[in-house]
Amino acid sequence: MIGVIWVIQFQGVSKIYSNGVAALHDINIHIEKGEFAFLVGPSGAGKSTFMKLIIRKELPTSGQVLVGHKNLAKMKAGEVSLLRRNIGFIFQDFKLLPHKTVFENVSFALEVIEASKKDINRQVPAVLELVGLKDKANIFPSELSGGEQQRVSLARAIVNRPHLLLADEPTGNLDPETSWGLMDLLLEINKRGTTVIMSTHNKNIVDKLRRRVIALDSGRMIRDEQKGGYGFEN
Amino acid sequence: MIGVIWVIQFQGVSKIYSNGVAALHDINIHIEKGEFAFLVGPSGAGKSTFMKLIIRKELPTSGQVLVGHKNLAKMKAGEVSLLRRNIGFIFQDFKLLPHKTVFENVSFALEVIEASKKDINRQVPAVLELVGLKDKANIFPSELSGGEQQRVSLARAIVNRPHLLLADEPTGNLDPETSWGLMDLLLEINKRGTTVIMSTHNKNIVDKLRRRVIALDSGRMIRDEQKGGYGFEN
Amino acid sequence: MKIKTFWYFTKEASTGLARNGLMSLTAVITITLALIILGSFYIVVTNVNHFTEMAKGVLEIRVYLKEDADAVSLQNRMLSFDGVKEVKFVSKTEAANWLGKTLGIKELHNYLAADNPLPDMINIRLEDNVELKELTARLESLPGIDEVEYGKDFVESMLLVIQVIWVIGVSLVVIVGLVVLYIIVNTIRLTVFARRKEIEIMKLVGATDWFIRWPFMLEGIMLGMGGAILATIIISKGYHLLIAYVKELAPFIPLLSEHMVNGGLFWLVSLVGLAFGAIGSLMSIKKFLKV
Amino acid sequence: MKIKTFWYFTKEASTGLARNGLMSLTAVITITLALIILGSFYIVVTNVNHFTEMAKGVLEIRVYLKEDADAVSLQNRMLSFDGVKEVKFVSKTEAANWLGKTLGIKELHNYLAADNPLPDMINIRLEDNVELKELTARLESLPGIDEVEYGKDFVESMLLVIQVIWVIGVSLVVIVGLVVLYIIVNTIRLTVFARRKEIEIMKLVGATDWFIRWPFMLEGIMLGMGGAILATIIISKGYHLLIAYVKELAPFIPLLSEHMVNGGLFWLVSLVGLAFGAIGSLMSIKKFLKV
Ligand SMILES: Nc1ncnc2c1ncn2[C@@H]1O[C@H](COP(=O)(O)OP(=O)(O)OP(=O)(O)O)[C@@H](O)[C@H]1O
Ligand SMILES: Nc1ncnc2c1ncn2[C@@H]1O[C@H](COP(=O)(O)OP(=O)(O)OP(=O)(O)O)[C@@H](O)[C@H]1O
Ligand SMILES: [Mg+2]
Ligand SMILES: [Mg+2]
Repeated sequence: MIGVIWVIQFQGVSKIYSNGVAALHDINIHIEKGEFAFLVGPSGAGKSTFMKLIIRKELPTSGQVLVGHKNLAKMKAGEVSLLRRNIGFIFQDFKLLPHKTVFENVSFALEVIEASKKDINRQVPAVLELVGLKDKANIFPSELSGGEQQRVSLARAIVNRPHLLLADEPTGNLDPETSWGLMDLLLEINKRGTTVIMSTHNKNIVDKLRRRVIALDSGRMIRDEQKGGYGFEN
Repeated sequence: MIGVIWVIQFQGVSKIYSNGVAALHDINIHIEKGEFAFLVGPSGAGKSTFMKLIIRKELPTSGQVLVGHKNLAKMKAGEVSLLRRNIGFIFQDFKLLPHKTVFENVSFALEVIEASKKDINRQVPAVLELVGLKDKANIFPSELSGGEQQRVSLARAIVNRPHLLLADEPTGNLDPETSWGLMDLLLEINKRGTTVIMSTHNKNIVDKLRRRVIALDSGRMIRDEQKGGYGFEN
Repeated sequence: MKIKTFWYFTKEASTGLARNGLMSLTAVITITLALIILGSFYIVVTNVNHFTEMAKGVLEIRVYLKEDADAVSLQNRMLSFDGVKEVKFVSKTEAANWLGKTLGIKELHNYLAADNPLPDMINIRLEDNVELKELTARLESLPGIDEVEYGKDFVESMLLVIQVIWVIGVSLVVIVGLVVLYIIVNTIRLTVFARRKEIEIMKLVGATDWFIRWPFMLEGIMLGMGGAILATIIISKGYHLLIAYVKELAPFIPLLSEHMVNGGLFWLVSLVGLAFGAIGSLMSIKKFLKV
Repeated sequence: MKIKTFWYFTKEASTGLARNGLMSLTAVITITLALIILGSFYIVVTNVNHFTEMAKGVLEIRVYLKEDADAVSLQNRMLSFDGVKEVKFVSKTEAANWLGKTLGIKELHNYLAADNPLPDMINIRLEDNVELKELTARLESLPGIDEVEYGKDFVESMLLVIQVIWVIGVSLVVIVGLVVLYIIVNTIRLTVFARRKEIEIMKLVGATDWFIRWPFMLEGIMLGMGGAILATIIISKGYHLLIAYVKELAPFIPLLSEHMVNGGLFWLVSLVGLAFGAIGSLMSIKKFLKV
């Protein structure tokens, strides 16, 4: 995976879930390595589906999703694991392991790449410090507030310095101040070369940062603007 | 429960969780029937804990929480169920039943009060329409987007016309437009006499609506203002 | 509880089972298997007990009479003794015939026919709960008795063996019963574990304990009943095959007939399945209701 | 796999068990109980087989000799026949003594002592796999043989009974083995069910299938091993008590001694527990790895 150019391409991608819901329709898009893109759109527009296609949690019904010029649908199980290890994902519903402590949840992303104990003991506390959860390292996710869980999810996503960071509504449970702290972090990571795609409903943030904005509505891409705003005003 | 005056009183309430985390410290507050109050504060300030004390999911470590002048700590199991039936709760993590459809999740709040089939078949579709999920009545929560799940949680909370509505971060996964739709709904419900307490990080909403604002920080109440703003500027 | 609510519970229970399909299936299979073990044990033990009952019927005491004894009145008195089930008079001629034939030695047979040295005797079949020493003493005190003979060692051993087999058999059924019951309860407990979050949510929405318990209990009962039905079918089919097999190969082995077994089997298996399905649910749910 | 990773898996497995404490406990108890059933069956069946083996040793054919027969050479020839285990010469005097004593009738005893009508005979003990008809024919064709006698019905029935019991016993152990195995697999499957979300999350974070499988498999092995150890301890203690009970009450019942049973028991129970702990995990996890 190292050395792969992290270009993301959607070519005529549609996704119809098995219950018949059409979540995405004919999406064509190209996201370069090192870009920072906001994904906006009303509830149910298909933002999470878009992201799930990139880590191959879902497969497109038609069309192709390519990461580093590789068609995800044709990847073998081993390649998929390798792909995912290089993607940091902040899930909308956090997806923390309930029987692991905060520390273990974050270190898990390093365990899977068989990192050394030394690396783990250096990197995990550092990243927990960064998200302001150093004190909570040894408690379980069920003992955290919503925003704290979201920050653990962030910590896990960035701890192994991924090439691509997918953040699905990462500020949904955070107060404005903490949200801005998180944005600074994402911008910093982006500056170091990581591609960042972030879905969000946070108008203030999108409007202020003026980055690339991809807008979805009912599964269709209705806007793709460099230095865009949140839009959807009425 | 009918006829009870839905006054909420916190008298010197502190909450220390079993892992030693102090979530609330010496909270004194009085919320009248029919009020509309915002609960604001940074991540981990104790907002969810505050609400969990009101439905008696948690008990205070010291002090008393009174609902309708009744001390919750002294309630019997049956009374607690009765209390909860009269409180609508939008949980921060939704707490939908995974093996029930959207319809069943909402109707469950009516089943527990042994409402008639007729009532159920009238009220549930009506409320699903209200939150814009009429088409999704027969699918399971795992097949919904984050915002859709949040709206199911809302539908369940209001379907049985509760005396008290607790909304924990109810717009966290919603786009601004949908959020405002939800706010209109809450205001409307409040107008009909239901007490509403809503925790939120949404500065825009708080600042625009100018209602009572209770601000928490690290478990302490730092502000209680009629017609307040979000605050926490820096 | 309103009728409507009861129907709601039943519907809840069945959709609960259906929507946790794979888990319900796993649980039903486990319960079925556990009940098959219980049922098989029951069949084995009832057969062994039946067999030993029959073996008891073979036990007997032989009483040799003096030449001048009054066989008829002796038989009547013996019948009145505790532990005597049946008496049968065997004349010396009958005894000689039997002996000659049984031993199969022509010379002996001829000799016995010519000049019979054997005495008359009375054969006594014993009750199960016989007190051998006491009975022997009473028999010996009767007039006209020459000797009381009963292969002491053999009869006494036999009675002991029967008793030991009975105790072991009953203990085994009880132990296996408890084990099976615990397996059922544990299986259901694991299915409830997997759904503990749901119980918490239900409580938070204002459901009373009983409102939650009922559907889970009905689910437990349905799982138990499903297991019981499957187990009964499989065991009785299996026993049917066994009987056919034994009848062809060794027809003299006295297996109990199917209809003598199926009744008890059905009740045992159904009650255990049903009761412990319900109890398993109730027990497991308790812990999670404290929300 | 790095050593470090292997240790990580082991640590993962044990913390996994500990943090799902109640569930692990429930599973271990179920597995223990299932293995206790298997072990008890094994003990019962090995004892019954041992018993029937002994019963076979009792089977014999009696060969009555003519007056002028050469007993010694006959015995040697008989020993060379298939199915003959042992031969024993019984002179007519010995036979008369035995008969008189056994029947316990003084008159007969006196008569036999004075003028013995019985022939000499040779008793033959049989091998297990004897072909009775063939052997009888060969014996009858020998010179100096008067008659071959073997309680045809009894011996043949006996052999059949032994065969039937063996077949039933082995089938039972196999069936109960399969049942127990399935119960173990199902129990572990239920514990995996309860954690299927975790498997999904692990995959999404980039864990390979094997990285997830190993700790779960080790958990399965630990659960199986825990069950096996507990079951072995409980069964051997139980058998110890049973032997003591039987020895006191009915010492002539020939139970196998503990050390003759414990070895096989230990291996059977441990292997089944371990193997199916692991297999159960692997099978159950498969479905949830497809993320
Ligand atoms: N697993 C699924 N099975 C079936 N339908 C699904 C599934 N996940 C999402 N959907 C449907 O697909 C559509 C798009 O969902 P998606 O989660 O991508 O929306 P979203 O843009 O992330 O919305 P939100 O802002 O509310 O999170 C929705 O209509 C949703 O109901
Ligand atoms: N079940 C629990 N056990 C132990 N500690 C808990 C538990 N729930 C919350 N806490 C701790 O209590 C504090 C307050 O949590 P709470 O959930 O009330 O915060 P919050 O204001 O709702 O935050 P957020 O905006 O992030 O949702 C936090 O430090 C949290 O870690
Ligand atoms: Mg989404
Ligand atoms: Mg909260």
